[in-house]
Amino acid sequence: MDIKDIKALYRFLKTTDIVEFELEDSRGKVKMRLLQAAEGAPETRALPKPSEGGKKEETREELKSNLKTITSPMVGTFYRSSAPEAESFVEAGSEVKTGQVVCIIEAMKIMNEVESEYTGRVVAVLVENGQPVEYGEPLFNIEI
Amino acid sequence: MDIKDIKALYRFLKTTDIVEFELEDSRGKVKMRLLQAAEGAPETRALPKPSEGGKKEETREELKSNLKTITSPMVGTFYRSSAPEAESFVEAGSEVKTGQVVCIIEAMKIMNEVESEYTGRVVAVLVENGQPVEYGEPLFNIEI
Amino acid sequence: MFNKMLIANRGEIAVRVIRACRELGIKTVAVYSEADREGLHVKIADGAICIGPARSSESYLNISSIISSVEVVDADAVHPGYGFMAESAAFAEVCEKCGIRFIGPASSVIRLMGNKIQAKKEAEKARIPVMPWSGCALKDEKDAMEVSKKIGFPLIIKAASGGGGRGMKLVHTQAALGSAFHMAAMEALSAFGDGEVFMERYCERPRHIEIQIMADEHGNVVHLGERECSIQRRHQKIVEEAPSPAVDEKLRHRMGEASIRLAKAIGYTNVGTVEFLVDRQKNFHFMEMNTRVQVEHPVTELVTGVDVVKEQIKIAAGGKLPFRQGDIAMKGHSIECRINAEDPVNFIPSPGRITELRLPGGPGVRVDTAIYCNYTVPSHYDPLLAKLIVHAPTREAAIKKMAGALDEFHVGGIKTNMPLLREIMKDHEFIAGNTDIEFLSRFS
Amino acid sequence: MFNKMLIANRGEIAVRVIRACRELGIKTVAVYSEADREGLHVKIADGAICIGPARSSESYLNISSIISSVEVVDADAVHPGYGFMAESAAFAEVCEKCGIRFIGPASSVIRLMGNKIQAKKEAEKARIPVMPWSGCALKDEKDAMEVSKKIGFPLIIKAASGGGGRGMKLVHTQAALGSAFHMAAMEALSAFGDGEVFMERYCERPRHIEIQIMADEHGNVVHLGERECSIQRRHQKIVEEAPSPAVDEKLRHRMGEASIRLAKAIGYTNVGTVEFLVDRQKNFHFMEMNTRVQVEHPVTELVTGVDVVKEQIKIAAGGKLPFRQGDIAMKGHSIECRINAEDPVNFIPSPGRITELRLPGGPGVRVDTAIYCNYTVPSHYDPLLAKLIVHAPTREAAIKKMAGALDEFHVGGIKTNMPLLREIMKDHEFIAGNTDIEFLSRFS
Repeated sequence: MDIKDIKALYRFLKTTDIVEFELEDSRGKVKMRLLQAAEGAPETRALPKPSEGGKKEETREELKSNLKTITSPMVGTFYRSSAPEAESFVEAGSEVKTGQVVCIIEAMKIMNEVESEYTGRVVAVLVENGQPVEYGEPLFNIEI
Repeated sequence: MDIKDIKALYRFLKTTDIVEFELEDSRGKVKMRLLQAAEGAPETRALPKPSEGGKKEETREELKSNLKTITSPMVGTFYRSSAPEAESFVEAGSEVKTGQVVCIIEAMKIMNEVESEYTGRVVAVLVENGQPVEYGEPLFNIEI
Repeated sequence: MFNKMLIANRGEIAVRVIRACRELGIKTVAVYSEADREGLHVKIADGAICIGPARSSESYLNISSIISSVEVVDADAVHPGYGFMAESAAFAEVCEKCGIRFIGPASSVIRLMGNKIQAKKEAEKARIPVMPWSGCALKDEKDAMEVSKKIGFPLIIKAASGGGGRGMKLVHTQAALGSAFHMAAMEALSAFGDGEVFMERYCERPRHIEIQIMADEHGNVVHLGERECSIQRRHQKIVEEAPSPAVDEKLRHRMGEASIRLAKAIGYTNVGTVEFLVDRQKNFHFMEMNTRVQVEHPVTELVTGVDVVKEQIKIAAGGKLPFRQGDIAMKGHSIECRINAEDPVNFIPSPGRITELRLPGGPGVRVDTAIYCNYTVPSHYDPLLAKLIVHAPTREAAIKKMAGALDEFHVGGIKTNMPLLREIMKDHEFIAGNTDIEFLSRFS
Repeated sequence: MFNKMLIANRGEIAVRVIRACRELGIKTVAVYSEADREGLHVKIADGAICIGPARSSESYLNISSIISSVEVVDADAVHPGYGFMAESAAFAEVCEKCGIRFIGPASSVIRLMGNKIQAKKEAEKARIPVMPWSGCALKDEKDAMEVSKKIGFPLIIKAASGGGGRGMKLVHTQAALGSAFHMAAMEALSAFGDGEVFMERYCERPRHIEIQIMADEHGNVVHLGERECSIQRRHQKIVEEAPSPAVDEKLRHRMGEASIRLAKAIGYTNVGTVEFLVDRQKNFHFMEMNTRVQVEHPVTELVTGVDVVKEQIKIAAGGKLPFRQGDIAMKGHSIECRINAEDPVNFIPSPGRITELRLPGGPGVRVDTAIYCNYTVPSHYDPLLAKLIVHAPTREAAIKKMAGALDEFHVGGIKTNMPLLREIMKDHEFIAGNTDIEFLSRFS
């Protein structure tokens, strides 16, 4: 285990809330205690940061492996239902199945249905009806 | 695991907020507890480097605490003796005492005697007779 | 004037357009792919919108995504920069239909000039010299043989829908003609979706000299003099200058007048560039017209004092040109070097993180760039890192200034072509102004 | 022309001089203190020599060290920049005696203009308006009382050997005069080693406007128009522009002629600046003459097209001015902002490591700086990080360009005065051109 490995390990730890760590493997054993857990934005975070101009937020909940996010596949306007007076496709709490339509993104006058990639329960609707969304913008959190 | 590895490790730790650290591998086992975490802890912080343009080198030997360096107190021309035909003040191997003249730096037509700050043995004369030197340039290594 | 402009591009040209808009009081929205989240254009625009993944075809070349972005952010105009959508007649046409002002000429004019056969015909109609050519698309191998007798060798086969040097075949003998014809047609079809090719006499070791024109929507057309762009590698320019050491006032006037004739003949509006090959006897021959702002526009800006991008936007907003031909003079000399993230010897791209950066500065030095220290150059797009442009009273002084600025310019972490550029600035032939489009292939 | 120049300075002006030398084909040697090992001037010069520890008095102000460096590296000329040795008659005199060309006027002229009493007398002799004043040094408190009756209140007491605003006392009433006189004399003695003070009528809310002159060693003297430098904090300029919104062609001519008269009267050679206070009735009054290149010289360069530093070196090498007064015209408008490492509110210096840096660029934007990403700004020297200079066709366009460039300019890791500069660019009074030397103290 050389200094490079240790640095990489430290960088990883700083993306987490781990304050004590021990590892033992074929190469040896390492143990560290950190003064502080990572705050929202640790300096050495390797994940892409959201741009200053963009709206996309890192969803911390992604860290929990059973929480998934449905993101917008295109730029457009987000609609929760097929028509103004119609019911929403899903609400917080709804159960969804893979392939089920969860919303519509209007782009260039065309209504594009967005299907869930997961089977599970909607825990949050992240965008309000009628709001513009950019590519990759989180729309729903799904607990699987 | 030699002192170089340990130094590198310590330098790295001082850029982090790690306060306790233990490592055990094929080379052995090391354990450190630090009194203070680094402020701000910038992982990429670099130690001051010698400039590309300057001639001064970090003298590794300084690390050995019994090896000292006499540096030039001014910009000028380095002379090992008081006159072209005269004997050098010191040679490699000479014993010197604090206050003993070891060379002359000529600046603005004035001959400035440089005295040893140490009592010890000259182990190296680092500049050739008649060469220009800059402020702080190492002139002699002295073993005390 | 426009209220909000969507900048449908990335890198230094997006930054350049944002700067022009800001000075004109136009709000800006940058678009970016997922690979460009940290792009400087995203940081300095008033707003930004992610339009797709890293692949250009799904982001910067995605018409639906861009038009949708314009609608979502409620922009009234879109600037295509150069590359990507800049010469897409289809994109310009969608903009026209959606009531979005595309900053460029009419889609019909883009389409006309995009077809190199049509463009040559228009040039001939406007009495502009062209190299002897087939006059239309080659029907088949037999047709090619017939035409070659009239034109003579060496000749070159080009794609009607090509441009920028792609899909060209140089033919030295009749024996090689047949297979060259078939290969060219096949390549054209696969590269541009259009197998039409034509043939023209090959001009040996010409200079590449182009004329910047500006045409408003009120019938005024002015040229801003020439740019010398002969220093190219595989048809990619790397050093450009204005004026050209080969062009005197008389030749400038003739080439300028020819360019204006063409622009007027095709109803051109906005900024555009007419590219010529100039042979060693200083005869000029129409090559093609670029219906957009050029990478190398800054050299024209520095010698004429005209802000090409600002004028381009003002023209699109219906403004009249604020100058006449007589007001335009070239003052001093300007040189641009394109600094690319690539190995200076084998030209292999070198994307990655910029760990150190020192930009040159001082009097007469301009840097157009979207890089900064700790920025990671993505591998998905062209390797242009920065345009270094200098202006000095004479060509000799400009070369010295460029050499010094290149020496100061320091990029750590990735490779750049600066060692090559520094060599060019010291080259005797370059210093003497003896360049042609084969200069770089002779360069050791 | 010189063979090798020692640059007896640091920071952006050292970089500026190195660039000028490089274009003139002069080899350069940078000097640096131990705190400046990583200085950009050290990196870009042909050679570099360490001259002492961080303290200026032992390095950049150490005459022996600098002269010795010139001898050791075998330079034939030394450029003092501004500050440090630039107005040291003693240093210039040593250079003269050692046969080293000091880039500046004769030591006798530096000494003459360094004494503000002598300078005022010379100005009066050259028929240049001065504020009513004591005419010579004040002998004692009684003398001060007598003179004050003639001059009237408010008045100001200044040190003969002062300059740059240090050691001045503003006096509003006769009652306050006695103690003000003694304090001024004491301060002058401790700050400049010379207790001589004089008195002059205080000009209320004047503009600070200065004339750039150039004088060769063949008797030719030309002025390059004015610079408006009213935006100051404690006599430190932070925004400068050319031309001044308060100066028309007629006033420029009168101030220029007056400056040339003074230069000729004292046998001035090299570049220099004559500083005036201009009151609200547009009367101008001689203040002092700076016998060196100014920090703000770039605004003059951008509007006149003259490279002030190159011309300065050419003059020192015995060259004739390559232009006459009639060749000089001010074209467009230029503004400079001094970007300092300091808190924008309380002005406390903010040295330290620059962790992020994005410089502005594009057309009409010039950056003169010695900083770069990961550079550590030492705490030992003045806080100037960069000069941001813009050039545009009109003052309005220049302000817009500066506002945009300031928005783009990003320095991470230390504080800068950019928030203040950005506010100034938005200020209605500034935009209207209504500035005077109290502008910034009124600024909230």
